[in-house]
Amino acid sequence: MSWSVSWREREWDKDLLLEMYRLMVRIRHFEDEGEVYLRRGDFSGPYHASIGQEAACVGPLVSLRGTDYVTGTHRSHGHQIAKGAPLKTLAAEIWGRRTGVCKGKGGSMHVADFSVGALGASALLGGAMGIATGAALAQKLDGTDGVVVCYFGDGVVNEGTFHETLNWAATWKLPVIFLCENNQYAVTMWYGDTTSVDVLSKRAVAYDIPGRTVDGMNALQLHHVCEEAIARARAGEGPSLIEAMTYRYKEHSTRLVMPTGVKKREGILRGYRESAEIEAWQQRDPIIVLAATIVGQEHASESELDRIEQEEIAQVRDAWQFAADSDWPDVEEIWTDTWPEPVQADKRVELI
Amino acid sequence: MSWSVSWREREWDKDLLLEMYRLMVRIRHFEDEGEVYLRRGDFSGPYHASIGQEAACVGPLVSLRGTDYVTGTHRSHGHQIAKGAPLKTLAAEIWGRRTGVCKGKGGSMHVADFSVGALGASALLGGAMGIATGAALAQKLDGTDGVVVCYFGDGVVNEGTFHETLNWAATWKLPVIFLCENNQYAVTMWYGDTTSVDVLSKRAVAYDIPGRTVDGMNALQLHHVCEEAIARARAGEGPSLIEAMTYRYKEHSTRLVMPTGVKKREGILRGYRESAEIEAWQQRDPIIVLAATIVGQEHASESELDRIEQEEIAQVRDAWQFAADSDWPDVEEIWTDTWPEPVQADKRVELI
Amino acid sequence: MERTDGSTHKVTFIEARMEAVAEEMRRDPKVITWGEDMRSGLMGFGGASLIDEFGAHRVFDPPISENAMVGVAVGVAALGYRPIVNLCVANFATYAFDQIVNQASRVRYLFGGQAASPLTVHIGMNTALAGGAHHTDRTYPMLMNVPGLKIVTPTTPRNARGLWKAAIRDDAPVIVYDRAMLSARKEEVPDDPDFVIPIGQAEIVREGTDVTLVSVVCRDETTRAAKKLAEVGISAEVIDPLSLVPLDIDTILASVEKTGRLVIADVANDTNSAASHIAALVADRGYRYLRAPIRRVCTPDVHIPHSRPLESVVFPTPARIVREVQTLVEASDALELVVR
Amino acid sequence: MERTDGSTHKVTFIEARMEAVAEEMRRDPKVITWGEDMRSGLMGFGGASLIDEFGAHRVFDPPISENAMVGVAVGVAALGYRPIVNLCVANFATYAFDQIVNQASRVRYLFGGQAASPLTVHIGMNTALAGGAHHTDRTYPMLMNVPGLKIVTPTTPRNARGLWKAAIRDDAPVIVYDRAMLSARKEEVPDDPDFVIPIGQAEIVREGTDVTLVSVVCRDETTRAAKKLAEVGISAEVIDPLSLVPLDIDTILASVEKTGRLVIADVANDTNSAASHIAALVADRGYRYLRAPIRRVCTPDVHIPHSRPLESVVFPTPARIVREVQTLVEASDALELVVR
Ligand SMILES: Cc1ncc(C[n+]2csc(CCOP(=O)(O)OP(=O)(O)O)c2C)c(N)n1
Ligand SMILES: Cc1ncc(C[n+]2csc(CCOP(=O)(O)OP(=O)(O)O)c2C)c(N)n1
Ligand SMILES: [Mg+2]
Ligand SMILES: [Mg+2]
Repeated sequence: MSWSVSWREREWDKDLLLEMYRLMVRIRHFEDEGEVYLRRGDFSGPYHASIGQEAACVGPLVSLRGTDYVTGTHRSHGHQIAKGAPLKTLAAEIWGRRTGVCKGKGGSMHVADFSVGALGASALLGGAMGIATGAALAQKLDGTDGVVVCYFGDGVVNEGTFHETLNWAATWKLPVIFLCENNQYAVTMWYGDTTSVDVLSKRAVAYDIPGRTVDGMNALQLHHVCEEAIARARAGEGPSLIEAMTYRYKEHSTRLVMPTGVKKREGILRGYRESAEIEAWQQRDPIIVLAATIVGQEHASESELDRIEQEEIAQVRDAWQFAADSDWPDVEEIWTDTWPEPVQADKRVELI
Repeated sequence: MSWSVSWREREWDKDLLLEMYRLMVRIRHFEDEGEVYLRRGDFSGPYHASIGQEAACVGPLVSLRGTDYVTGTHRSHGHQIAKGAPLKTLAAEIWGRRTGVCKGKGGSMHVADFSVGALGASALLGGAMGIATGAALAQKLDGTDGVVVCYFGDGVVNEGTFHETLNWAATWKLPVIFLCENNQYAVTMWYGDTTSVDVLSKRAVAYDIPGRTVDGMNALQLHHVCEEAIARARAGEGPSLIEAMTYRYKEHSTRLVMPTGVKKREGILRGYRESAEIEAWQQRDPIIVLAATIVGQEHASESELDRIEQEEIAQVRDAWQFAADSDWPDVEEIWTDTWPEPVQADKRVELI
Repeated sequence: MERTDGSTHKVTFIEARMEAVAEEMRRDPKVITWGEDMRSGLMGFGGASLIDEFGAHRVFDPPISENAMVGVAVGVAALGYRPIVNLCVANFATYAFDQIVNQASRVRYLFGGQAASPLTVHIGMNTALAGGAHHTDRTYPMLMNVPGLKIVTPTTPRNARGLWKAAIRDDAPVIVYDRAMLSARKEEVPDDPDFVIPIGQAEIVREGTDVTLVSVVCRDETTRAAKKLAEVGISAEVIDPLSLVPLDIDTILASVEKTGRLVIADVANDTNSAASHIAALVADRGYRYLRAPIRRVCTPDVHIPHSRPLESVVFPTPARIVREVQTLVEASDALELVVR
Repeated sequence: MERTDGSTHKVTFIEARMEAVAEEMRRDPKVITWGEDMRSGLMGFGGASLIDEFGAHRVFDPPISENAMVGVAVGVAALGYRPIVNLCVANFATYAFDQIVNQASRVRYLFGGQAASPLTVHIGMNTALAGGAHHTDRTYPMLMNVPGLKIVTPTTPRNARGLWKAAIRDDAPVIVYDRAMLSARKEEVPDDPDFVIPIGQAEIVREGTDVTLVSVVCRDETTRAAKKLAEVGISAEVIDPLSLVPLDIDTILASVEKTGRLVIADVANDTNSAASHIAALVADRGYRYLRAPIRRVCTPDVHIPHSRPLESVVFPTPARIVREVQTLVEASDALELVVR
């Protein structure tokens, strides 16, 4: 794929930059605020934060249309937000409230908001890649120029489903952007230890599609590259594979505590990464990097950015407060949605 | 992978050439002779002949040691023979006789002869690729320099298992030669219609291993290329992917009758290949090509080759006659080998 | 549901399937289909003529990637299509169990009803092929344990027609399991394009009074057994559930209430067969009707041999069913004599 | 089998598993193991210390490719190794059903006994995680239908120790299904390195006379229910099968002969649960012992909700088991009064 202008030379639109900034701070604060409730024990379940990966969430999705789609992973709060999902029903879903966008049935690992084109996350690795490919097939059959962004982690590239769906989308030139968030680790496993290529986007060659590895801490670079991939897809030229090099600051999931340092043992656990590594990545924090560009290129002042951040903090607080104030679902909800028809009264068992 | 001398310039050893020739005519006659009994209704089951693909069977396997392994596919009579399997127990197995190498339990699609290192065929696509990779892991753990040749068809390259096992073998540098017999079709589907690359060996790039596409009708070229891949594997340098371009002369399985010509309809069936295509490939018959080289380079005379062929015809006849003369297994055999312990008498049901 | 004129035509089992698919594609432009060798028509979907009529965008050969075949179906179904996926043979279908179990069956629930999942998956079963253990699985009991799936098992051209239409029209993911050996069986089927057999409705194939014989995907064997039993004076009521999920247990219970005895023939392996679950339901809700133990005639828990003489006796046969019923009836009659 | 001195030590469920694996690796150099996050020790296999003791060639993190994790195990096992594969969570394991069903279970048969298949596969189950339907499967009923596999279900540190050793030493592919919520449970276990619980042997957890309570992977719930029942004067005999394949049906039958009543609690989904098959076996071979219908207390046929208040009631609870038993005993007592 030959990307025309470099992202550095490009004339960036102020509104776009501010929108990216807004979405990225929204994600960061959303994740942080939710953790507070989680740690307090207000709600249960695994919670995988996108902190550190905000650019990878926003860069590809910020310019999508409402009629485009995204599919996600177990770490998908950020994808939802970047695709424009309302925060209240998202927070309520993670909490497991009746007001959740999935009625509290899915939770953190299965967020979906069809109203904004978010077709759902899979808590099983690569589980939504077939869905993304099918959604792209639907776009093609419908004759639209809609696209699908399919997120997955570095932990997915050795699953059979990665191969099957990339081949399918490539062979039929379906409009999918396969977006690998390479945050270096699958839980505690470094991708280099389990994967036969050093650069994941090399695998695009196996499907005869464009592949590109980009700095996933730099929203602008990523956005720029994705825009061309999206344009290709809209034009019927088929899928691309984009690898965003990024990093998760926190542990795999919020409540997990691992030793830091690859030789460090604590009980039965052994560390898998050094604190120096974490710090090095944090030096390149995607929000700070973007803010620096915005301010440096005089698109906006620091105080303007501050204002945006304050607005987002307020929004995020409201959202989690909404979740806190909502009720749990009726037990009745156990009996609906497994089949198109609710389980009939005489087929139910008394549960409580 | 840089193959040093070309196969054309190489000084071929006469014994090797004659051994290849012998094994190739053995395969061809074995397949033909078996078909006679099958068509007469003497035995049942699918029967997938390697006729036209003899070079792809023999080229990679002829120089393997007894301590090397091979894994196969639904079309594996030829692999067995090329690995040195005795013909009688093979024929008896295909027939379903008690004297079969698998006691008649496996049949044509599951031939295996552990005594010669043939670890078994899978009638499910790519089903033995994990086994091949595991066998290679065993070689590595045992510290031997043994290798495994893993056969599969062009119909397998889009299965998840292809991806998972190639990545695994590549990451750990396991001694496997992944040998794709690209006979152009998976039953009636041309590989180009379902596969995103035009040259299958390109997929090697995705695993950072050598990949090479060779003329699979030319036993010498294939042998030459495989020898280097095998040497690499023995030296601990890991797997290779080799695509042998070949052709099956007959229908997918012996009793299938398809219209010839891609526009031809007969009942509910439509043809998928032209007779001109079949004829063009037959022009390059692997046995004729090899014989021409042997005679042309004066390694042996036509009459010597004739003598070999006659010997093989006799052997093959004996083998099938042995199968014909053998008994069916006892019904008792239903109760053994599913578990390590035979099903106990009180757990059996009366079947007849 | 049938047309009032009740007109019929004669087709084979495989033609009944092909007609049903073609008619539903005609009726609903959202119905699309893929599977191996669709284009050449080899796999009994009438692919070649479907392409001629509906175009290559609605009928195609996918890459050979069973798991993605189902995954892509879930995605396209979420956006309003009604895909039919032919997975051909039960063993190939295990390659797709991830997407069947984890996605197809549960996206509706996971996303609180936002996603529909109206796909139909065809899984064929070979039981007389001498193909060996890689082509002879009968895995419907495995999928019966997965909530969210419906499972139907056509056994004649007529019910194939009715169940296929029901499956394609249903909003749940429906798995259609059938036996390849039925392909050439012929029967009159209703002309009515809206002839639908509701999913979850069993058929009483033959009425009887002495024993209830439930036949899970072995209707012919069971019917033949019932005829033999009639000759020795045992009147067997034969029930074909047609749907395994949801299961019409009421029809079975009503029959057992009448006969007092239950034998279930099932072509699946014995442990955790559909027969097991039917037995469990009757041992619970039909306990008071029972005058005898519940017997199951299944394939034993062994792999299927290639060798024909072995393969031909490993699946349930009419003889085995007859023997089981006879022993049961005689033993329980004797017992009742003693008790009375 | 236990050492005569009968000495014991106290460990958690997870430690019992780790010890058993380590001891078997010490005993047999052919035992090797892999699974996600083995090196960091996260997944409860004690990987970090195993690597220290046995080296990185016998204990490793594989590529995340579940189907290949099992496929490679089948290959290495065919050449004399005894691999243990940790598939971690039941839902991940469906990714590997192809290789479990098609290869691991049947290479021995297919090749007429030439191939051994001595692998052990660990499949964990989450039932209190609020993880939603992608992390809460309980799929042992599906694999029970597959001939050639053995399936064990440890429920305490002691039986985990004994069953893990049995599994690793067995020449069949053995699937070990356990529940993650047991991890921290503590108990005295025998020191004896040869303490093995034979596969196919049930345990009578508590003796009783009024009802047999079989507990499939929900021993705690069942035991608590039995205690509650004792308070209201119902004496329940609790049986933990420990192995589902082969199943020790004789122990269950002997109990039902004594009690006349059977209730089976099973954490799997109701349709085609292990409970179904146990009920079917008793409805056949134990029919004459029964004084009441056979009841099953399972997870209903629905997907598992994320929301905690819903998740916490969807799996079998002691309260549900108590209620079921009480109703059954009272109803059948009443019935007997009428009959007598
Ligand atoms: C099929 C499957 N196998 C294993 C897991 C367990 N698991 C959950 S998250 C995870 C790591 C995923 O890594 P990656 O894809 O890089 O995503 P990240 O967590 O880094 O965002 C694993 C192995 C799973 N959820 N599904
Ligand atoms: C998992 C699986 N899917 C589908 C099939 C059906 N099938 C049997 S052979 C075959 C074609 C295989 O083509 P290829 O791999 O090119 O081998 P060839 O027959 O050409 O030698 C197919 C699709 C199968 N056996 N296993
Ligand atoms: Mg990662
Ligand atoms: Mg081919």
